[in-house]
Amino acid sequence: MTSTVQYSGIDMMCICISREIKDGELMGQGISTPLVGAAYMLAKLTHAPNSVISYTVGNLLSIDVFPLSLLYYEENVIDQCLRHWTFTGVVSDLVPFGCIDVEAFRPAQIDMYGNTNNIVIGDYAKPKVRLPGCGGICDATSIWDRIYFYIPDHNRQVFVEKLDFRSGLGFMEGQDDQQRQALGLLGKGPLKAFSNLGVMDFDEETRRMRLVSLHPGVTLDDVKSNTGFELIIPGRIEETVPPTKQEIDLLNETIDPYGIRMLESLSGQKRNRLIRDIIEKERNARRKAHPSRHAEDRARWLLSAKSLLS
Amino acid sequence: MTSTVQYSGIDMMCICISREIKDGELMGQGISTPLVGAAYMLAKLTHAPNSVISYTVGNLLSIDVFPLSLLYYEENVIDQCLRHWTFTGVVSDLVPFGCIDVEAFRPAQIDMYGNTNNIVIGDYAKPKVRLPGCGGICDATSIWDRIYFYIPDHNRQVFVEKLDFRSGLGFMEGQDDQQRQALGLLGKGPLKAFSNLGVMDFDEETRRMRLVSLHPGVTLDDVKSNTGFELIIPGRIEETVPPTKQEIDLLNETIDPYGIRMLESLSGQKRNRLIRDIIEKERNARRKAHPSRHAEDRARWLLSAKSLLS
Amino acid sequence: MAGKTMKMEEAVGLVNDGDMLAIGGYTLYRKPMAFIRELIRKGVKNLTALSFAGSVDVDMLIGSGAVAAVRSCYVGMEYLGLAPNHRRWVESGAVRLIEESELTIGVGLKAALQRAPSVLVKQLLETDMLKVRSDIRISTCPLTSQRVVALPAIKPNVAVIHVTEADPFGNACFEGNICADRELAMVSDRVILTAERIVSMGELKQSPRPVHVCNFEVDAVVEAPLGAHPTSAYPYYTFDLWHLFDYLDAGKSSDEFRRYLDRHVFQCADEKAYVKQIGGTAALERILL
Amino acid sequence: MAGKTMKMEEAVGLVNDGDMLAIGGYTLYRKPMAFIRELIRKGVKNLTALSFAGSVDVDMLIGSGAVAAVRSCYVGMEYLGLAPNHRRWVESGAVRLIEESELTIGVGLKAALQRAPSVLVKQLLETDMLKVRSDIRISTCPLTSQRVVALPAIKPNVAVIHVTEADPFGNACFEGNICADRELAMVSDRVILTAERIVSMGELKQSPRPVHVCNFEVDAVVEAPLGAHPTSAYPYYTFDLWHLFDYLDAGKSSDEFRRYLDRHVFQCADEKAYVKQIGGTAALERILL
Repeated sequence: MTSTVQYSGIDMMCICISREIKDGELMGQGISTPLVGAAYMLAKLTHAPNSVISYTVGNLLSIDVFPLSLLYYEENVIDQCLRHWTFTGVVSDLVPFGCIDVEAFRPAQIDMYGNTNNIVIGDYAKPKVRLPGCGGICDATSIWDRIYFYIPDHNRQVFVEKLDFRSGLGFMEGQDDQQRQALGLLGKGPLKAFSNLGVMDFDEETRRMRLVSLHPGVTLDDVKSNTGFELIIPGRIEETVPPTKQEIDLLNETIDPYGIRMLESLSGQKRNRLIRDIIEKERNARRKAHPSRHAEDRARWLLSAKSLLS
Repeated sequence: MTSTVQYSGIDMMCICISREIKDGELMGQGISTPLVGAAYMLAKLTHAPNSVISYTVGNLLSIDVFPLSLLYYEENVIDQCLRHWTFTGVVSDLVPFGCIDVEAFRPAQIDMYGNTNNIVIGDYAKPKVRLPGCGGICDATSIWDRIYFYIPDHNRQVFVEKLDFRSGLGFMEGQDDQQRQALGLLGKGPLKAFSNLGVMDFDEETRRMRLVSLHPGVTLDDVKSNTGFELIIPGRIEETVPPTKQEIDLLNETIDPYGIRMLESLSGQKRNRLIRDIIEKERNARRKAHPSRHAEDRARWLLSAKSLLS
Repeated sequence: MAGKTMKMEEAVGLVNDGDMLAIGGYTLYRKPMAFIRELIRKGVKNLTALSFAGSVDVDMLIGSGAVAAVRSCYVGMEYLGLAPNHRRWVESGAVRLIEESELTIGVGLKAALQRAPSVLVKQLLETDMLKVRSDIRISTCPLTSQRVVALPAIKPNVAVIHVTEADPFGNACFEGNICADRELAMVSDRVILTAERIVSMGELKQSPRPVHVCNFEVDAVVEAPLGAHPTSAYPYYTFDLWHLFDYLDAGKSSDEFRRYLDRHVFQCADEKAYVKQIGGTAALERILL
Repeated sequence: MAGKTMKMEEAVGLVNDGDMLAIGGYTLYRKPMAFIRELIRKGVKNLTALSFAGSVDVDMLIGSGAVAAVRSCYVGMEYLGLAPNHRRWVESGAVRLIEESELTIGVGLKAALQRAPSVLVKQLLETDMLKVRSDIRISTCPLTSQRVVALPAIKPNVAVIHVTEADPFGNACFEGNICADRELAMVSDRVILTAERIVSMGELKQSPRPVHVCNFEVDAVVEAPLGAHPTSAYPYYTFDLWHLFDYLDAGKSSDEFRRYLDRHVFQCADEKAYVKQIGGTAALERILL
């Protein structure tokens, strides 16, 4: 008897990231990256029970597993917090020192050397699209040794020949470790990129992006035709180890029953419909009794708010 | 009917410092300076009810009044804490910025320009006495605008012609504001020095120390003969406004019933006898029921400690 | 009450045209939105909006024409997508962006607290960030001769921070997303707190939440229940995604956004009217925690 | 237990001759004294003792001959007076003092965390501190040309921190005097925790005290009830002034201090024997909170 495991490209990426986390490590999660949060919890529930995560939301460290949520994420992370921090403390002490062992960033553009852009599409002075900004990507990529990327939609708009702006440091134009040191760089450069099509790393000599494995069902041509630069294709291409039933069950049942990680691959009306659907479900589930250490406090606040506002 | 107010030189200094604190200000307290803590609480109970203090012990901010204690000071300040901090945070964020409005330091040596020494007596390389160190005095004196000193024993060993080491910045050799700025200094230099004999400030022209007032009962000659450099003596010398009955009662009854502030003027066997006397009294007072939020916690710890150690 | 308490319309008087205005909170969390709405009513101009990470706060200020420059490392609506006014005004060149990273803001504020004019870091080397920030320079460490980047200290003129509880003197607590708010309160020339509740000092000290801002840092305390709407105020309410969808729809064009501002800001005399406009406290059941 | 728990004699193995050893706590508060006694038993040499503010911790290490240099801005016994061994060994030149201020340690550790080789400050100018620290230099701000002082980053080889509760994995809590311990745990190559109690991760999370150190920072966790004696461990016990008077008496001469070490360190096989030597748990009633 065999059981078929159903999974998406998002699941495959999430699982790839999860497998990179070693036990006892500290993972970082940036703004609005539920896939990374899910990857952490999956690692925690499988091979890395002592790992810790630094959540941007809440500015805190956590060691717990709780389902992803849109409406109640802030509440969940704060209520489950292991250790409080401030955002200034995280970005000036914790992040620079490289206490964070693993982080996976999502670039808007990436080139063959793993340099990335989250600033603008088009000319900086007159951009076609102004993106939100680089957050901490430029900080981390110049000094860390374990940088990963994930790209939910592997296409030529993301995998580009030339970046419109280099806000994240990869291997520049292919400089080696010695040249990096001479430039004063502390980090060793990025390790891997995971997309919905496959896994890429960087060739030790040229520092150019190299295909490592194709996800099950993806062809070499799918990757080549969707990459805007020449990818190094090794003689032997593996198939990415597919998700196990345990991994998928954990994602679907324990970690992300609402499918919030899927937002990483959607935009526009599709994304909005999914969000509206999820928040209605979450709200309805919440209407049932919700035990909370804040109950008294909230009652006092609500009374005051209502009296002041009506 | 008149009532005589009994007070010590320590009390007079404490009250002088207290009177400098304006309402709503933040005061800093360094290591082992109960007189400064008492001055804060006195200001709080009289003219500055909204002032705040940064205690080195506990690394925290406090707005409460509780009696000085030797054995239970740490517990008192932590249990009454308004806002927690870390010592690194205090010294790298709070102190440099000058959030702290008032601080009174106790120098081992001070010269006519208000430069101070808390490092060594004698030659630095081969000192006669190695002192504990400068703590934060050299940090604060170069950038703050409101520096006070207190000297419990006004004598020629403290008020010296030449410092053995300049660990706290005063007016150097009398440089004016413009010269200070040219040197890159941010602070304006110290304001006043309080001793058991009188109050001194610094002449606006020469920046040399100047007598302002003599404490009641002290003669000009007492001060002159106990100062190792030439003090500027103005034409008119005030008498320091003596302590009021309210101030002394607050110190003796509410703020420091055990007389811990007196330790600032004692050394050797006298100091040790007073300490031994106080801690026995404190311990006996504590034997009575002591309500605490830590009771359960402590019981658990004690059980564990006893079982592991016996 | 007394102390430093004042009405919202007085408190916005602490913000002047041309100020660097630091906005507390983080993306969709604990943003001082009631204050921002009042600032728009007042018609302040040429602000430099400093937001560690901005969303509807920065975006609404931009869309009202109050902002000359944005100083941030992220302005966006999290998983809801791009911030529409921010995008439109920056793309057209009408708003200048001072490109920051998490580090450049974090250590820039810390440097200002240390009263250091600059701070040396190893980050940002070989990125284009240096090309668009002429005030950041490559330099040499005076002790080790290492190649470093010198970042400027950041000192805002005025900061506005939304807190859960404040006492009338300016002591205030909140929990969870502390963001850069402790530093902003310390370092800014003027500091305004808007608070879900104003409580006595005694009640504040009994709060389960830590005190992060103290009276000596604060110039004004304004009572503003639901003052973070449509962003969140843990542990009382979460962000109002339903309202944010409407906001994003309105943001699609300048005309449409003007109508949003008319409806939610200009035609509301105050926050009581704003809450009535969005359906009253009853309609907010969906965001209560 | 398992995890990273080990016995005291194993944990001191993480300290090597010549290390820069950072000692947590502050003057008479939460000093890892049990660890220091075991370090003396082991006979480690040539340490650079980094203590934000030191007292009996640094003094005892010096008096045992383990220390080549002290890196601190204060070593003293608070209102009990000077630290006797520190005074004697520094005055004779047998121990070198690396003169620090609160700021130079605080921002030096922060700079190491930021991986910056140095940090520019406005403090210390025109003081003699610059004359006795050749590794601190006057420099020029690369952005403003202001006169500044460049301080070196500080990165200890090993840190030892006494906590109230730790779980076997290295998560730990304490309260009040946080000192520099959060930074020391992050920045040091090796980190040892000694703990009043080792508890489960679940119990730790329920603790009323905040977690300040996390497992990924920690190499060893050692159970050490009363391990801060004669310094304090809030909220369990205060410092033992009665014992400290004896210590200071013994510190008056090298011979006398040798006898103190014999009695309290060398002749005690372990901490159980030490506690017995000082009168057993019953005699400690005077310090219990």
